Amino acid sequence: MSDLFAFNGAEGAGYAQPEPISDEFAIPDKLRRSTLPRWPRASEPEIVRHYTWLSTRSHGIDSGFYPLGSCTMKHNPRVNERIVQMPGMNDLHALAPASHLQGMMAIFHEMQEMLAHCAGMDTVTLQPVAGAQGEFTAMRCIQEYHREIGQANRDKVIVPDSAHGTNPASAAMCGYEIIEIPSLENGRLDLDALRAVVGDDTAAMMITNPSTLGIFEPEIAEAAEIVHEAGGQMYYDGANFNAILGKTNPGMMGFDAVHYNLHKTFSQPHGGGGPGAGPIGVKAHLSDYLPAPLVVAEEDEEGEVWFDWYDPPKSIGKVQQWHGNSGATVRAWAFYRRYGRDLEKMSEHAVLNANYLRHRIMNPSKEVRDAIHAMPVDGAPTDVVKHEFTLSMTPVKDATGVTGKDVAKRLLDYGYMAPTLYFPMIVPECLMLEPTETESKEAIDQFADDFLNILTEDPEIVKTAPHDTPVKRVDEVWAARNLVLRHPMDD
Amino acid sequence: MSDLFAFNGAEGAGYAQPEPISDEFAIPDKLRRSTLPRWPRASEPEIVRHYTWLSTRSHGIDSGFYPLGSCTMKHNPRVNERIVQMPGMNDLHALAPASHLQGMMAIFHEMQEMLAHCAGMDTVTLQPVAGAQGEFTAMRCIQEYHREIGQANRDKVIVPDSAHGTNPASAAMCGYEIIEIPSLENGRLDLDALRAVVGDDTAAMMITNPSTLGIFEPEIAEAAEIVHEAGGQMYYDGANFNAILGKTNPGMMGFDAVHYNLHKTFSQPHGGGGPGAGPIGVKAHLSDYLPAPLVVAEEDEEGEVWFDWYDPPKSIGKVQQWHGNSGATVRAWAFYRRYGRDLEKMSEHAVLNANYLRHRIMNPSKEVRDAIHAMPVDGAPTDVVKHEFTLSMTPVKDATGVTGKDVAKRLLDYGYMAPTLYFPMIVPECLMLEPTETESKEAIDQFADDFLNILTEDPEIVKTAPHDTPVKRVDEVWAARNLVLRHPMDD
Amino acid sequence: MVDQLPNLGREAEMLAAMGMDSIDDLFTDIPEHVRRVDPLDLPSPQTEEEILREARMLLGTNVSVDSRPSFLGAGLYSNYVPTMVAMLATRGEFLTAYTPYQPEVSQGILQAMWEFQTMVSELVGLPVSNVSMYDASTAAAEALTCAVRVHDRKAAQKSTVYVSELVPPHRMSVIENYTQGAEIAIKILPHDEDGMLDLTAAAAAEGACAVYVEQPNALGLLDPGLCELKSMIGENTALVVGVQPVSLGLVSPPGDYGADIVVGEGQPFGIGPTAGGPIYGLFACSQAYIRQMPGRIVGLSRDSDGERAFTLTLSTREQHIRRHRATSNICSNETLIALMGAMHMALLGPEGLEKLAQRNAGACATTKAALLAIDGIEMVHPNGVHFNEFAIRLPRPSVDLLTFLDEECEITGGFDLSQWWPERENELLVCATDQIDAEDIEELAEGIRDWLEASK
Amino acid sequence: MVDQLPNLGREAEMLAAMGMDSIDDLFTDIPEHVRRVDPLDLPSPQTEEEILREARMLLGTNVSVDSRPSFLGAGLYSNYVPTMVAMLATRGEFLTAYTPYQPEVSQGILQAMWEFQTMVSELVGLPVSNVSMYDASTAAAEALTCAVRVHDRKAAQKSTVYVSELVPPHRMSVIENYTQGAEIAIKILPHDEDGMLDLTAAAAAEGACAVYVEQPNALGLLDPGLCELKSMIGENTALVVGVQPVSLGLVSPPGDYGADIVVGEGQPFGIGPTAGGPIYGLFACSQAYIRQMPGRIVGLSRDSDGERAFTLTLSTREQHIRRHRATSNICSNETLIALMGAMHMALLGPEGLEKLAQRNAGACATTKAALLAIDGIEMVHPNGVHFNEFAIRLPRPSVDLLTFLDEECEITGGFDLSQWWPERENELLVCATDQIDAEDIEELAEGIRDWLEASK
Ligand SMILES: Cc1ncc(COP(=O)(O)O)c(C=O)c1O
Ligand SMILES: Cc1ncc(COP(=O)(O)O)c(C=O)c1O
Repeated sequence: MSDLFAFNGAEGAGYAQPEPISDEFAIPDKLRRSTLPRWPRASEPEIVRHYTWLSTRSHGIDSGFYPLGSCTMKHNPRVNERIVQMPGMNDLHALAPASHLQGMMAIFHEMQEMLAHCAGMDTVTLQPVAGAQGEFTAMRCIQEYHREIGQANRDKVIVPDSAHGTNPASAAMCGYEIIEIPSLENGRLDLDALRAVVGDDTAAMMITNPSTLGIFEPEIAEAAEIVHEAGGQMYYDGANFNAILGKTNPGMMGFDAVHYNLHKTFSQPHGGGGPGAGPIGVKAHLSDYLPAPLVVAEEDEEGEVWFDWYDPPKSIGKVQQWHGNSGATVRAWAFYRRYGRDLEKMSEHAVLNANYLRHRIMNPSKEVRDAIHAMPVDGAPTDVVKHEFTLSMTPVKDATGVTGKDVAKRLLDYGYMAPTLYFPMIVPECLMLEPTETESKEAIDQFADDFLNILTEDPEIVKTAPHDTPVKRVDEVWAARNLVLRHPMDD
Repeated sequence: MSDLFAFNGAEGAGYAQPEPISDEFAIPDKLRRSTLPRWPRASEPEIVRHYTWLSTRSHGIDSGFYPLGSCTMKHNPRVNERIVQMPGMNDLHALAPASHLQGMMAIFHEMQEMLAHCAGMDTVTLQPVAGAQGEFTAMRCIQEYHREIGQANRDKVIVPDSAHGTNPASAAMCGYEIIEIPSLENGRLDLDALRAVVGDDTAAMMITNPSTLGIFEPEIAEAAEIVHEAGGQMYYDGANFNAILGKTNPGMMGFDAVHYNLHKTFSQPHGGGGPGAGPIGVKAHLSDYLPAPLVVAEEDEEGEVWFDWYDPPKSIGKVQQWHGNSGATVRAWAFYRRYGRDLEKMSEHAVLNANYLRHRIMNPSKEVRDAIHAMPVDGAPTDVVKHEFTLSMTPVKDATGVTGKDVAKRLLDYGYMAPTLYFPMIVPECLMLEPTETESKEAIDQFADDFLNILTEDPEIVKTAPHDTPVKRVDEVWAARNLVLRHPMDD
Repeated sequence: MVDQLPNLGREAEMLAAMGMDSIDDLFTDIPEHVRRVDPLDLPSPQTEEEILREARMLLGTNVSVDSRPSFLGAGLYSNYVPTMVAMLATRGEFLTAYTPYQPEVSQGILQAMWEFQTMVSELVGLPVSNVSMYDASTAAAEALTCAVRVHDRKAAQKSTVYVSELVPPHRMSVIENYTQGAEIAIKILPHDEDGMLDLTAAAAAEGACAVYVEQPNALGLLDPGLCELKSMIGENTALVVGVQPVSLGLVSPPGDYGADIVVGEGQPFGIGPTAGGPIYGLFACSQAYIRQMPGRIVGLSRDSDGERAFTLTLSTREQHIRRHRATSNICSNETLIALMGAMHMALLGPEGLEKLAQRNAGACATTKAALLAIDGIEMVHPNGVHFNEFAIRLPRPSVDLLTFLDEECEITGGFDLSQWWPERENELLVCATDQIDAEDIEELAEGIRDWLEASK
Repeated sequence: MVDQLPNLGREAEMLAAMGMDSIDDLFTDIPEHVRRVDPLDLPSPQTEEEILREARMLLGTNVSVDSRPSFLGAGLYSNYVPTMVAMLATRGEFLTAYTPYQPEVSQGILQAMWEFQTMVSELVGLPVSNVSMYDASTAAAEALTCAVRVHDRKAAQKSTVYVSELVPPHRMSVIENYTQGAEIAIKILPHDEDGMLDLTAAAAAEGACAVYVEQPNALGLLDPGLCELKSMIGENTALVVGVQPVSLGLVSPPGDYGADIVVGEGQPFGIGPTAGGPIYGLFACSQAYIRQMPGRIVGLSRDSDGERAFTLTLSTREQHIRRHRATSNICSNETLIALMGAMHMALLGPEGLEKLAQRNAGACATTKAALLAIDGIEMVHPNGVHFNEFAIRLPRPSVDLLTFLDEECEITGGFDLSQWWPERENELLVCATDQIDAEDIEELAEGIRDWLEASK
């Protein structure tokens, strides 16, 4: 065990810096700090070893299969990391004049265009720094649009019960009231339920397609028509965009606004929770409301291109203080360039891998089948899924008492990250699996075999899993009850 | 388990390169390769995961305490790695004109001077790429020197029986006959034994001080006198230089030539076995024989310094085709700059840590002492050691059957690299420990406690160790008997 | 052809296993009328080599703050980040992990974030920190909505917060976007001639839900008056303070003078200005706000063997559980950059932090002295004590000087304050961090003198 | 003060535990007469920041092959190394480990080296490879001493080896240094006008211990005649072939035409030219040489549970066991660079290797065609087939052209062959790797035309 606060070197002996160029500065008496923070006193060797040790207690995609549904945990091409560490990126100032940022703005411009094209939108801003912030930003644009056209009364946002939690949370932050509509038995969007709630107080409907169940909503265009007829806007949660590039796009489906999770579709290293990037694209009628600034390209007489900042005339202002997660934009640019028009192949393989994994799990050999206590069932019945799928572990629970969570924990023992657990909430004992396109057939086969094997194991072993992880099952209730949120410094 | 040769993608689907700029080239029919090597067919995601997995099955200094005696496994400051990856280093060509290499040559020149100063030598070459090659190079210089002065008959090299294996091996490669002299009971150099073998056939004596037992040879100057009187040269194996910087130097002790293990004293990452760098320094009478080229500095009228290559007039030629391990030289330069004249502090702390560890192990609390089956004994009795020390585990073996090797393997279970085992050969059941200056008191205390604890454990547990490592005890005999030296490709 | 797909060329085999013939069989669920017909109008895939070459070319046209003397700060600061930070943070286990939903295989990042919380808590003098917000502006905005949720029930001035007039407009815009949904009224707190908060006016904030001020403020001024605020506004009004965290090596932690919530740009710890992102926002608070705070929090716990273990906690505040009643919509955050910040802080240690603050203060003071010595240059706040930056008044618009310095001297001279406040046309905000040396300052002074000369 | 010592400032505490008063007590064993009195005459310690700044300044004055068109090869080749390589090889577990003496905690590097052995074996067509030599020259030298140890007993020409006259002098010098101790006689094998080995003369090598030739040779020539050598010299004489490993994507592995030992510079796989080091030497051989080969070797084994495991093996050949009777003195080797090579090879795969060879061959052919088209430029070996490089003959000394190209055109034009062979004063060795594009070639041709013009 390595404890940062046990590093206990002599005062001032750690990491050295050059001397201040002057000590002729003053701090007002009242504001002079009396005691320094109790940070560790360590030398570089200790710190390097500490964080190396910590890293060995974490699991990333680089460590193994990471089928965390809805998160699109794909491989991160390493050159992208090299690029963001290059001079001219990490050492740029956001407020430098445009003449200092032409290379970066060229990349921004290309990304705006590419993202708009892929989603069938007219205008894209790169400012939002996460999917949730993209949702919030787009809803703010819709809100201002409605205010501008005299429909400030539209104060309700419709979301299916299968929606990701950020959808209602983002809309609520704008001040909207949330109307949740139930899904059909088969997990699909219920058009009747939608019809029942739309009206002239409908600001928008927020929905993702393929849905969080991994299935394509065949009646999406009809839904859009219903909402549009009522005067509402259609918002596309782009978290599942990885499934459809080149096959369809939100514009065709009738959406007015969309966010992209660059950290899903365009492979950002998720870094233990972020950073991400959540650009949004909108149709022309919403373009003037986008956060400022966008990048525009101007060509002079000699054909030289100059990039400039542009503030949309009715802009909602800013949602992040600078230009969003520029570094994420540059990584995503490098990723996109690696695929180019083969982004379509990317989606094909994401869908191929998901269907193949589903097939392998749902069709065990007779021998394996006979050994299994109970088989999971489809979260939503369907012939093909898109990039992910859900399994309900209810039959397993009924037969053995082994919950979805138990299976998830047991998978950790096999060296896997667990699938997404208990989301979407409408599937009981839900496991949600998304292999992504960067897993090999062998890796998928192996996972399927191991998954099925768990269903044959002694339920006691599964219920008490994990056994071979850095720590055993963690007591989350204890944490919430005791709230030890920092080192007490008293030992 | 990850097996590189199980990666089995479709032909040509892996890592992409730009197309050749022309396919108008010919390979003579007879020389056209018929089948490509059976290398893996893998995509970047698979390769990244493979090597990540492999790395988690290896232990470096970054993973934990690494008291591998004689190897000086100290922390590698990370900025050094950054520097060698910078433009102007990795992308330099060794045969570029000197005008293209001025920055590198400036660093070389500074290193030549610094190393000469620290060792009390007159001239330094950076060409040898490892300690062993340094030994070989210096012995070649001595050989040519003797030939030049008409003493080609000097064909014997004296080494103490405690010498590192490379010493006799390097001398033998030059064509010398090796005379091994036994150490005294207390591990020290036996001057009488030396006197008995020196003569007019003595080319040189090779010795390290502090010796491989970690003790300073008090009579080193006397030994040098004996050898010099017989017309021989004194060669200093610099592997243990970490102990004495600023306190003494081989020049003062009477040595004529010395190698430096930059990868020990000056912190190169050892990289699983290398690269290292083994510059040598010599006294003036040997300077003309050094390998070509050296770097010299010339100042012009305006005080501008120009660096040039210089071929010593009687040079033995080359021992490596280029300029040696230039990257290692640059890392060592960055390391030296970090310490400057505090290199003396470095040695002080290396010695402090070694003595403290020895003290902690040899002086357990009464309680611990009572629980111990048997205590190890000093490899060589002495008041103070230098940067390392040896323990003989013979009492432990006699009492419990637990060998030095068993204890070494058991240490692996505690998260440590084992000490050097069974070297020097003159200490029975030898463990050789070198903590280096970059271990904290806490880390040393913990290691000492764990080491002592092993001596209290059930001998069966120790004899069958390790238990908690990626694999259990490896059968070296099986490997030597079966010689499976590559993947058979038939499974 | 793209080279990132391990199953390229093996589609047939996999489809056959499923009883399918072609990739199209996988997309039969997309109705005709929403099916794309044309392929994506995008260029061919490129190789790693080609992308790297093009990136080098494009980024090479940027003018970075490291490539020349740069006095541009205004909320993003250049500073030296130790090599260790990038080398360790890019280890795959950190880099390629997602939110630690499975604590058993995420102890590393969880412990690192718990340590981060501890170091931030120590730095700002408050007991609780989360594991990062998007940036300082969203942190400030969510601090205000958080304070309203906590205090509104008892507040005399319902849904009302007071914000310093010196908050930079970009940050202010974010605050407005984030607070308008909850219909929060924002009242502005004026400053006096010396750039100090007008404490008399601030008294009006009593009974509101929160007051938001910055220390140092946007003009680099340290304001001792802020120490009086908490006693003026009372227990039921949250004092929210925005900080430049490096300053806290010399300046009192706001917790010591009564701050209830402290926010700020964590960026100077761990990462360069990086064109403004990804960076990370700091968010720390006192106990009373815990259940209303936004963002992820790591707590200590134990495993089924009773061993120490860490886990995300208090997640019932979050969107994935509480949905539209969540304390915030934040889901992906900036953990990786916060991790880099933690590594940087851990390496600095207490005295390293102090030294870093001294280096920044020393560079600022030296720059100030050098510019003051120039005829024609005035301090906007001659009585002020500055950290990192200060405003000077020029005889002509600062944009002229900036252009001159940029084009004639290859110096990035600072920030034209009229971009924030049009009335400050002749004012320039000059920032000096630890990365500015005496030579840079001399060059700047020289350049300004030349400009003054040239325009005579 | 230096910042790398965790126990700085804690000396007293540690000394006290040992009953000592001062650091000097630790050095009482050094007798007065060998005690240094003056402190080291070295500068003050510097911080990471300062060292990095100075390194950037110093290395920045170097002119690298990546910063301009460079046609300099001659044994060190510029090539693109995928980003993944440096990022993964610098993981601390690889970077900071030493020789895997404890296989139980070194399975990663051991397996990686076993895989390296396999890939090298496949590449060169021989069953055994070690885990690296210092460089190609020491590999060649130790191949010869190894061959002498194996064959000397039965050899008709005792202690005699034959070496191609086209081996570059620097490599030759290393060979001489390494072989003189064993009193090995080196005889030189001549070449014909076309730069092909003179096979008639080579017949004289029968009965010697070894023949050393290179494919391609130092002038870039592929020599089909080498395929005849083994049958001429027979079983009891080792055929040792030096290779540029990238060429083996197109060219027969020497094992296929009878080589007993293959050596070469591994450098193009895994690392840039890096001023000539650290790089790594390849060494592969057939079964008969295993027990006499130099260097470390990894073997498959099993652990006490019967699980697959790897370990160093055949160590009884090595100096730490056999001391002066060891097969070589090599101890520290170049494993880390070999690991980088392995990663590069693994990522390329078979077709990637072929493509890389094609790119090199294509660039070489295009360059050759472009230069041949210039009036006044002649091929030294017009009938030759070249890989990577070729020699041209100029009307005047090549050093003149190189200076002109360097100073006037910012091109590194190649290698002045008179540095190796004084009689080749007017000959220039021009190399084009995968990193040379059509534009570079055009610039070179242009530069040469300008030089010819200027000197008319
Ligand atoms: C379906 C869906 N929508 C929205 C989001 C929110 O994205 P972010 O985490 O980038 O804020 C997520 C992320 O997990 C998601 O899965
Ligand atoms: C005492 C001693 N001498 C010489 C050497 C040889 O050095 P190298 O491994 O660099 O060839 C070593 C290395 O282990 C050593 O410990």
